[in-house]
Amino acid sequence: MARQGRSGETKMEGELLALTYGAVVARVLKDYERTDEVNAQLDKMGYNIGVRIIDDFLAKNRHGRCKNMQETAEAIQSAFKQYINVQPQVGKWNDAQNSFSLTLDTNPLTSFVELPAELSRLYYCQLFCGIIRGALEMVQLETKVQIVADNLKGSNVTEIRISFVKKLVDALPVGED
Amino acid sequence: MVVYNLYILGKNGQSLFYREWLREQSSNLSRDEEDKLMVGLLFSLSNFAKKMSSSPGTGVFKSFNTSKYKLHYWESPTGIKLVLNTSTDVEPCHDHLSTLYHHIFIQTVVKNPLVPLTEPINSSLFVTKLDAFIKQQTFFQD
Amino acid sequence: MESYTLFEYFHNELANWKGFGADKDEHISILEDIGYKVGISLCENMCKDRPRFKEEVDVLRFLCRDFWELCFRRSANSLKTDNAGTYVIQDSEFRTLTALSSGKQFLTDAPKFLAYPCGLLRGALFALTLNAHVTVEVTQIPAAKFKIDILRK
Amino acid sequence: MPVDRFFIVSKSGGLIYSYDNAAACPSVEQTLGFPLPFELDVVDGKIEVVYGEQDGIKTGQVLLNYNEHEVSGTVVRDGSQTGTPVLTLLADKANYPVNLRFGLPKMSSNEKIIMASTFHTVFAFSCQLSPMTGSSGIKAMDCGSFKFFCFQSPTGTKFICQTDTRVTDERAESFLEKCYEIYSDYALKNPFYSLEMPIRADLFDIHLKSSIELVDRPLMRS
Repeated sequence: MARQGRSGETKMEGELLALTYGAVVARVLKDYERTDEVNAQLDKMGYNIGVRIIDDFLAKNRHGRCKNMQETAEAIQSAFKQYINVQPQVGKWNDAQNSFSLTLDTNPLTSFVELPAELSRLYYCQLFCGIIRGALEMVQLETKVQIVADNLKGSNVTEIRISFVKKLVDALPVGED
Repeated sequence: MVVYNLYILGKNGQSLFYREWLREQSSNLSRDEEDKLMVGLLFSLSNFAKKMSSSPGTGVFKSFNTSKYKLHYWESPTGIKLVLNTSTDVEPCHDHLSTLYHHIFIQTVVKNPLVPLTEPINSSLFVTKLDAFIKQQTFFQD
Repeated sequence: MESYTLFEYFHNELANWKGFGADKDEHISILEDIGYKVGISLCENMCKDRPRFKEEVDVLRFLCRDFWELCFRRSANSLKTDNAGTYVIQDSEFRTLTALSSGKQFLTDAPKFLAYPCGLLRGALFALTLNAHVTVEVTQIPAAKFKIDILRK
Repeated sequence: MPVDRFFIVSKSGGLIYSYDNAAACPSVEQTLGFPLPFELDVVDGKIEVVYGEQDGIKTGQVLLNYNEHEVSGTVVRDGSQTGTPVLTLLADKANYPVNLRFGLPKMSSNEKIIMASTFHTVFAFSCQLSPMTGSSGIKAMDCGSFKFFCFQSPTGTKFICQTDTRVTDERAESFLEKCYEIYSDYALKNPFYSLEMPIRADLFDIHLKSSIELVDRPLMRS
């Protein structure tokens, strides 16, 4: 039996993740009536993943906390490349330089997915939003993360908008000065 | 060269872990009280380092020593705090603490969804690996 | 490969997710079912350019090497059979269990981390035209013993 | 000069002497349009950059001037009675462009007093948390860009100095012990000096300064 080459391996691994995710979305859709509830569940799953995978990312890249949104954007860009093998573009900064978009030309999660019309309110990639939000929260950044362009709904890219909300302060346990 | 004890404290000062290899003096406080004291100490020292440095962002508390022990401190970017107390002749061991975090804590705590990140660690695999790691170090003497 | 890392953290979340089913048994059954569906697609994709397997044991060998490699990042340790349709695959360091413990701790939670893999295996076998019953036994984490019973029509 | 700051803390935690020769951090001035590219928040009563470092304006820097007027705490001294809260002014687009100066302010006397008392407490905790019996409090501290040393006399008075990273533990210890001698000669032996009160004696200052210079010299030879 011939061994698959490197790119073949990466592709198949990407499929493992994409197929698993697809099956999970289908299951969650079965369990919840309203699509915004489904979006919330996918976001929560993502959040739980994000608060842990951030440590993996920071450890593997010997990264410290980012000092501004530009560094944060670069780090997220590099994380996408590392974990799903696709490098998004960073752009569309606002005037205050604290909000930007990540644009994915190809989205490995949605390669084989076709969204039926009745699920137009589903944000299929909401998992990514949760992951990013959870990960950033662990380095003391509260952010709002939303999908603003969806390649399953007519756009040819997936665009995720990340906006700074506030810097979280390291809290001491109750009772400390 | 001797290793005395290790504290691991969470992002918000929670007690996550404590282990001692050699301790001759107890603080006469409960585990919880002692951890809170340690958190307060670290918080004060980190603030102190930040305020006293003449260049912004460069003052970072790393270690201190008294006549009898040296306290080494390392904090992950996600706020997990590692404190290792050793004898005073041990060189700064931040590399060891970061290795402990990257290779042991992440692999057995972060990667185990059954262990919450905000409560005392109850993974015996973590303890086994930690113990083995510390005992391997040149500064550990049985 | 890092993309496997994301899958690992995702699987961890699924194993521990409280939203699948009302109790532990339902949770395990749902995870197994998800695994089954994915196993079928994954295996079909893997094998579409390969020649057909000559014998049943070749399918099992493929399962515990190539398929295991893709899904669990290693080959299984051993494959045994009674030559009457029952196979036992042993993996001394099963990937979804290695971070949990090395012994008895969390043993009662182990089924949650094995449900999806069992489903994957059952689905893969189905894709290769074998209907099978897949169960797993763990007495000491992270060693897992999978038992595959090929169902004859 | 490797000794940036020197303090004497009485046994009850009061600051009785302070010497501050820490280099001032160069300040950065910029004219900025709305909205600001970084995040400001009130930290310890001052307006600080908490995130969004750019163009020389660094995290941790404090707002010193607003349109050429001094900022004190969270208000700008613009002639009004209590000063105007700066964050309110910065939130209003109509006030832009603004000229802001950031930097690290010199430590105020009050801050030094608080620092002394905090250190005094921390020193006590470090004894309490010692895993070995008979430990002293903190003798030396590594803070990345500087070091901090403390010598406690048998009577409980603490002699503390902040130095650059080149100073060794031995040199710092001998410096602080010398300071203790100076204190004993020119403060304690001075009939007009009351214990636990701030030291105001020229002879003390002179001897202390020359002692600080001595810490320099061996380093220049190496």
